[in-house]
Amino acid sequence: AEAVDLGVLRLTSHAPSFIAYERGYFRDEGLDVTMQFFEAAQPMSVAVAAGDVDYGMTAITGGLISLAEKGALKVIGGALSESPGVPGAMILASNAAYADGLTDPSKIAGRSFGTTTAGSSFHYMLNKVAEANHIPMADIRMRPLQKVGAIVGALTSGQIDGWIIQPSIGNGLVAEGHAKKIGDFNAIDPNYQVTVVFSSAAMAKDQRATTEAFLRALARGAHDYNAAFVDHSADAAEIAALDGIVHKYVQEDLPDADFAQMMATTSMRINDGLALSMGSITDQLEWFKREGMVSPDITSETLVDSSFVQSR
Amino acid sequence: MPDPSAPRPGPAQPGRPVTFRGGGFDPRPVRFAGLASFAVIIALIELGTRSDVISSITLPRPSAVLATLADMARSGLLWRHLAPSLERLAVGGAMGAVLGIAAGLMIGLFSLARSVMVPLVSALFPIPKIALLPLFVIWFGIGETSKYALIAFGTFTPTVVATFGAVDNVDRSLIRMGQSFGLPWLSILRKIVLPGALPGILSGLRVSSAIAIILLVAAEMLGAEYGIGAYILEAGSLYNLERLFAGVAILSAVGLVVGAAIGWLERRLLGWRE
Amino acid sequence: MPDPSAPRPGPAQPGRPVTFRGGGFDPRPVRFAGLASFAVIIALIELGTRSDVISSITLPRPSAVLATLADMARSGLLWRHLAPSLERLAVGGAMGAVLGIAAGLMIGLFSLARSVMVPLVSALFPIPKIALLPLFVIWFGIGETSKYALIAFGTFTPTVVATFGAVDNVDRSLIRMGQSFGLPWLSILRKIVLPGALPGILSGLRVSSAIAIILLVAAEMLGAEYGIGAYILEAGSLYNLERLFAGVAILSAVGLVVGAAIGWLERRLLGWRE
Amino acid sequence: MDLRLERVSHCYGGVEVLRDVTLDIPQGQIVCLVGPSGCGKSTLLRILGGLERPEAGAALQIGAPPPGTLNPLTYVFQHFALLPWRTVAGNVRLVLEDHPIPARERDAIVTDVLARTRLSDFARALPRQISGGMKQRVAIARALAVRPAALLMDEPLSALDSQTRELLMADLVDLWTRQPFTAVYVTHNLAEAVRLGHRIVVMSRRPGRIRDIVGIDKPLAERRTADPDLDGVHDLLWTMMRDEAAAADRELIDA
Amino acid sequence: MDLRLERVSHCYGGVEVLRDVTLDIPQGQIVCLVGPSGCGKSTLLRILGGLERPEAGAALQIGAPPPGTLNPLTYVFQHFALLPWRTVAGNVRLVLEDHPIPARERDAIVTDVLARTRLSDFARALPRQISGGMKQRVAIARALAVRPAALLMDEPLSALDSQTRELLMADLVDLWTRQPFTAVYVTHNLAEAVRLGHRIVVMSRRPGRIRDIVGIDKPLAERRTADPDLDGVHDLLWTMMRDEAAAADRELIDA
Ligand SMILES: Nc1ncnc2c1ncn2[C@@H]1O[C@H](COP(=O)(O)OP(=O)(O)OP(=O)(O)O)[C@@H](O)[C@H]1O
Ligand SMILES: Nc1ncnc2c1ncn2[C@@H]1O[C@H](COP(=O)(O)OP(=O)(O)OP(=O)(O)O)[C@@H](O)[C@H]1O
Ligand SMILES: [Mg+2]
Ligand SMILES: [Mg+2]
Repeated sequence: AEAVDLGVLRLTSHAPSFIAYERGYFRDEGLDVTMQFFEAAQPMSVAVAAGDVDYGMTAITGGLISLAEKGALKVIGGALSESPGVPGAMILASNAAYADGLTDPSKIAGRSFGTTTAGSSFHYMLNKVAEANHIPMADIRMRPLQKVGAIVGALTSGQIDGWIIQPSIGNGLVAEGHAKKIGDFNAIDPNYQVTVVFSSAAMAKDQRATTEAFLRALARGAHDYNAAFVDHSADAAEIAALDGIVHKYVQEDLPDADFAQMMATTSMRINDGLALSMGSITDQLEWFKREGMVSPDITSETLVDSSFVQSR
Repeated sequence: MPDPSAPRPGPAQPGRPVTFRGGGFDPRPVRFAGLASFAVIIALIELGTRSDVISSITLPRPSAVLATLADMARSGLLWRHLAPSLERLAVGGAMGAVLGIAAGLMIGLFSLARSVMVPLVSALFPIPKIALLPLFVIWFGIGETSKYALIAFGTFTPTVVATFGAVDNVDRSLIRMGQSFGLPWLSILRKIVLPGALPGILSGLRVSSAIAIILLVAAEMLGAEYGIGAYILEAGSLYNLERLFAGVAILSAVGLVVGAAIGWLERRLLGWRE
Repeated sequence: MPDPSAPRPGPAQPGRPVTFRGGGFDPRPVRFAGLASFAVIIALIELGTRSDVISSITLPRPSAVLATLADMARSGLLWRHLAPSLERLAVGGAMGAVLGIAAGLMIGLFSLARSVMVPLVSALFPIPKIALLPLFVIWFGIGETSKYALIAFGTFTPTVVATFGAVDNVDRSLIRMGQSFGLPWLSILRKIVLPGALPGILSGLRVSSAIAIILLVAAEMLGAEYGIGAYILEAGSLYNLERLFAGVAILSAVGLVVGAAIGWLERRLLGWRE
Repeated sequence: MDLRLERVSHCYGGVEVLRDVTLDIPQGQIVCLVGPSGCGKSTLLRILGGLERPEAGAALQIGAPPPGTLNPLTYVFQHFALLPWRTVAGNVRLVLEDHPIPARERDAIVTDVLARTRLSDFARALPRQISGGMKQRVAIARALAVRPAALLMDEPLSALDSQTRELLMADLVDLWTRQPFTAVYVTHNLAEAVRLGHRIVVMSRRPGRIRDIVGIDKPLAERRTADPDLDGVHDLLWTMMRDEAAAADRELIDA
Repeated sequence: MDLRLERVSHCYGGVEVLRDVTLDIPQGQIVCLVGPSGCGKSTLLRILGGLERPEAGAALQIGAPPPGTLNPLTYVFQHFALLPWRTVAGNVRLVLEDHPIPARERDAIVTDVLARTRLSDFARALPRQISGGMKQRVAIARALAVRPAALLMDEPLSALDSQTRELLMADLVDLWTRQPFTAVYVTHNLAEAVRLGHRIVVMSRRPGRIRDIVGIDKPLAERRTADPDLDGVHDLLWTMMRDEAAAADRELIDA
């Protein structure tokens, strides 16, 4: 079997990787996959660019685009995506800000929002919300806090006014009364391509067969995931089995029941067949260019190799 | 003017004792006061957290931290995290120390090395290592190499500075003595310069080892599954204060142990000091 | 045995000159060699990156870094990032230095302070400040306070250690002299201990200021919009090496300027040293 | 004002340094203290000046110090103890600043003592700029500035080269001749003791006790290098001390 | 082997230190060098031993060193220059280790020189454990170990207290009497010069030149403290040097 390194984060959005790995979908394709765990998305894209890891899956960030521009990596498939009728990113307000009138996305002018770093998906979503409400970004204070944990701390203690975050984290905050939900990102950009699958440029170019096999196996994992957690079409035993697989890697210390509950209520869709929402990707790329975070010369052809999967 | 050289008869009137005005300016640590103050501080925090004077998101209960540590020890998790961290500290620290001592000796001995390397080292010194994390991944990958490299890089610069300072401080009169007896260059280096620089080098290693421990956390940001630094980072991102403090306490303890080891080395090797 | 005290007639046979065996072990920096080596290194990197020997994800082109710096200066972005960073360095560094000097003096003067604080400080020293970032957010918020606090905390411990070492090293015979002339305690402190400790304190400040600059990046992880550290972090997350190196170069320059400022202070205040 | 040591004994951490020392120092006399290394001479002087508390016995002041005295018992130290960050004049001024003296008078005192020690030209020099001999002159000027009732000198010349030492001895004789002062003068140098002492106290090895006291009648100003009487005293002292000095020399330190 | 300084001149960064010094040091003589501070005595000695290159002129060795000599020109330094991390015996062994001598012979040399300097009991002591006088004896033992043709001594006794100095002077006289050696002995102490020198070279202030050379005929072993002849030489020297010493004393250092 061919040895392949796959970068993963201990997040539910990486469930397809865990499922494909545990259920032997990779082995079925003749791949001997080793999972490399990362603490954050940024090092994963760098590691793929450096050739330490063959495939990875993260949001489209400025860093990812820069590395693609340097010819170091390529986006080869889509993963997590907004999708109407399915849980999606939620716009949160801190309790204090909510009490102070931040009750609707249209009232975000003059407020401070958390993000991990400039050019992260949080930054992009915030910009989309502002655009949709015709509020210039200059009127919103963006506070880069590096880590999701730090943003959670800042939001619950009222030091920032709001945050736009995936439901796996947002739901918990709202449920425990640490924050108020004031809107769905879904309503603003129903096709947002949250995360993508990427590989090193060399891998995409020279190891086409391997890459295709890898994507097929991962798509099988994604299919199982959607059936169990997004469409709820799988039977109870299947759901329990998948809960078990994912829980082995994510939030190990959460009680099983709570974990299952979280999976059932907060899972976002992963594109069938890892299809790419090219519209959203182009939109994101254009925004990064406008903001001067990436070189203005980069085109979506440099970023994406769309020959592996379907485009939506 | 009479010369009063002969002792006069002992005066009969009683004298006033000379007033004492010396002493002081010699603070000495009271024994066990350090331990006692630790105990008091920990007890106060325990009371504060139990009585909710200190909110649970400000500080964890010391007893809970202790329980976490005990749990870790019992479940073997402690060793699973500690072993890779110690290995990283040992390998990275040793690399940094060896290269640093070598570079420091070159600077201390040769004009060319001094001219070229001193400005480089002083430019490298204030560079924050965490800023370079993305580069380290590219340069050294995400495996152990990049962790070793980060720790080695962090310990390199202070070791260089300490070593060449130590060589500069070797008593020149001892070197001239060696020359005056016709000792070959290598003998002077081996028998005079190196032992003379040893105290300075060892005290430099004290600083470098503290820096290595501090950098462990940064190093384990680079995709480490196990390691005290990784444990602390995970605790931080989960905002689990018990684990965070347990991890910090372990690092503190590692620091104390390494410091004690260097102290032991100093007593063994530098017994000749006054 | 004849006593050969009278000079004998000058020997007529010619002598052999005594062989020279001194010199050496006195490396002196060759002038401009530092600058030259910088220039060579930068030129090599420029050539390497232009000819693709060094891939563009390994190192940026030095010329592109320079262009980025020039751009920043022209667009005013440089100052917008530099001003808040300098303020944080100044305020946080000053807080840490003032508190550290005060604590160091206490340790250097009073047994009680020494007993209680020395173990505390040595336990605090090896704690990695980045591990405590989440706590700092809770304790001090994400505003300027937490940045000041992080920098102050980082500079506090080395300043304490340097200060009490400096007080310990004040020549005791000078203090006894003061006492023998009946100088009051406060005069001895003001006129003997403080000036005597000043060289040590200043060289401690050199180290502390380097640490403050290193910590700037960590401090600006906490929700800073502007600041050199924030700029570097953003560049890192965008994997924009030109900006990353531009930011690092700025920090290096800040380090050199602060070092030069302390050097100037030393020359002004410590002109009495031999 | 006379001084008296009364049955002084002292230990350092179990090591007995002084045993039962009784000694009178009458006003106007220079008493020289000689003895082998480590016999407790410096300790005795520290006890006399109130810098050390004796374990037993006492140092006593008998009679009042002369009026105008600012610091009755004043030291001159072996290694000068000048503040390197103050000028020559500043070092002298240091010991006056905490006394309630008008600034004019203070300056006058400084000017006067610098003149008496022939240092006027060096008032603004820093210690690092002047030779060892000059430094010790500054220390003497500083001591004179507080109008001491007694000078306590601990090997004041032993850090100087021997030519400078000759010059300073002459200066001291000169100062004493113009205005006699009381002094206890510790030295290893028998030539110094013979040149400056009205009485020479010879101490035994540790624990230090008084072995003998030798008086010299000849006035200070008349003493010369090659004086047979003084040479006789010198030889006498050296015979007394030779064996003990040799034994002290061969002692292992904390072996 | 004789030594000769031939028209030696030297500068340090523009400051002329030695001017045109010519001096013969015949075998078996102790030549003492006296002169005011900073006149270049140490510099002259460094030139003589090959530790400094003179700007003009030369230091010459005339004739071959005696057979068996390991280091013809050997120093004894003012501050002993012992390696603090080596024992007394180790310090002596240091200077033999790089010569191709069998280990047995090396140990024999060490034992012999330690015995000659009465240090046998201290062979395993560390420098910090012994007194200054003992340290300088170790330095002398080390110098003897390489069987020097000439000893170059730079104020070898000036870091010692004067009683120890007396003892060591006696030791040196003893060593010389048993086996005469050539030596250049720099000192500030005229008593030492008069006690140890066959010839005494008096130097002028900086730039150092030879002012005068005084010979003393009396054999070393017969010289005593209170010898009127020697006292006469001492006074003669002091008269010659007094003013220059005073002037050197009052010099400002890099004012
Ligand atoms: N502060 C101290 N603590 C402990 N021991 C001391 C202290 N001061 C002196 N001693 C010891 O007490 C003894 C006497 O010391 P002191 O300095 O009084 O001798 P001394 O006669 O002045 O010697 P020297 O001639 O070498 O100056 C010595 O053995 C010394 O080591
Ligand atoms: N390496 C050096 N570099 C510059 N100047 C020097 C150096 N060595 C000595 N000097 C200067 O040269 C002069 C003569 O110095 P030297 O040490 O030879 O004098 P000396 O006669 O031995 O004095 P002393 O009696 O004080 O030992 C002094 O002014 C000294 O400052
Ligand atoms: Mg003493
Ligand atoms: Mg000299």
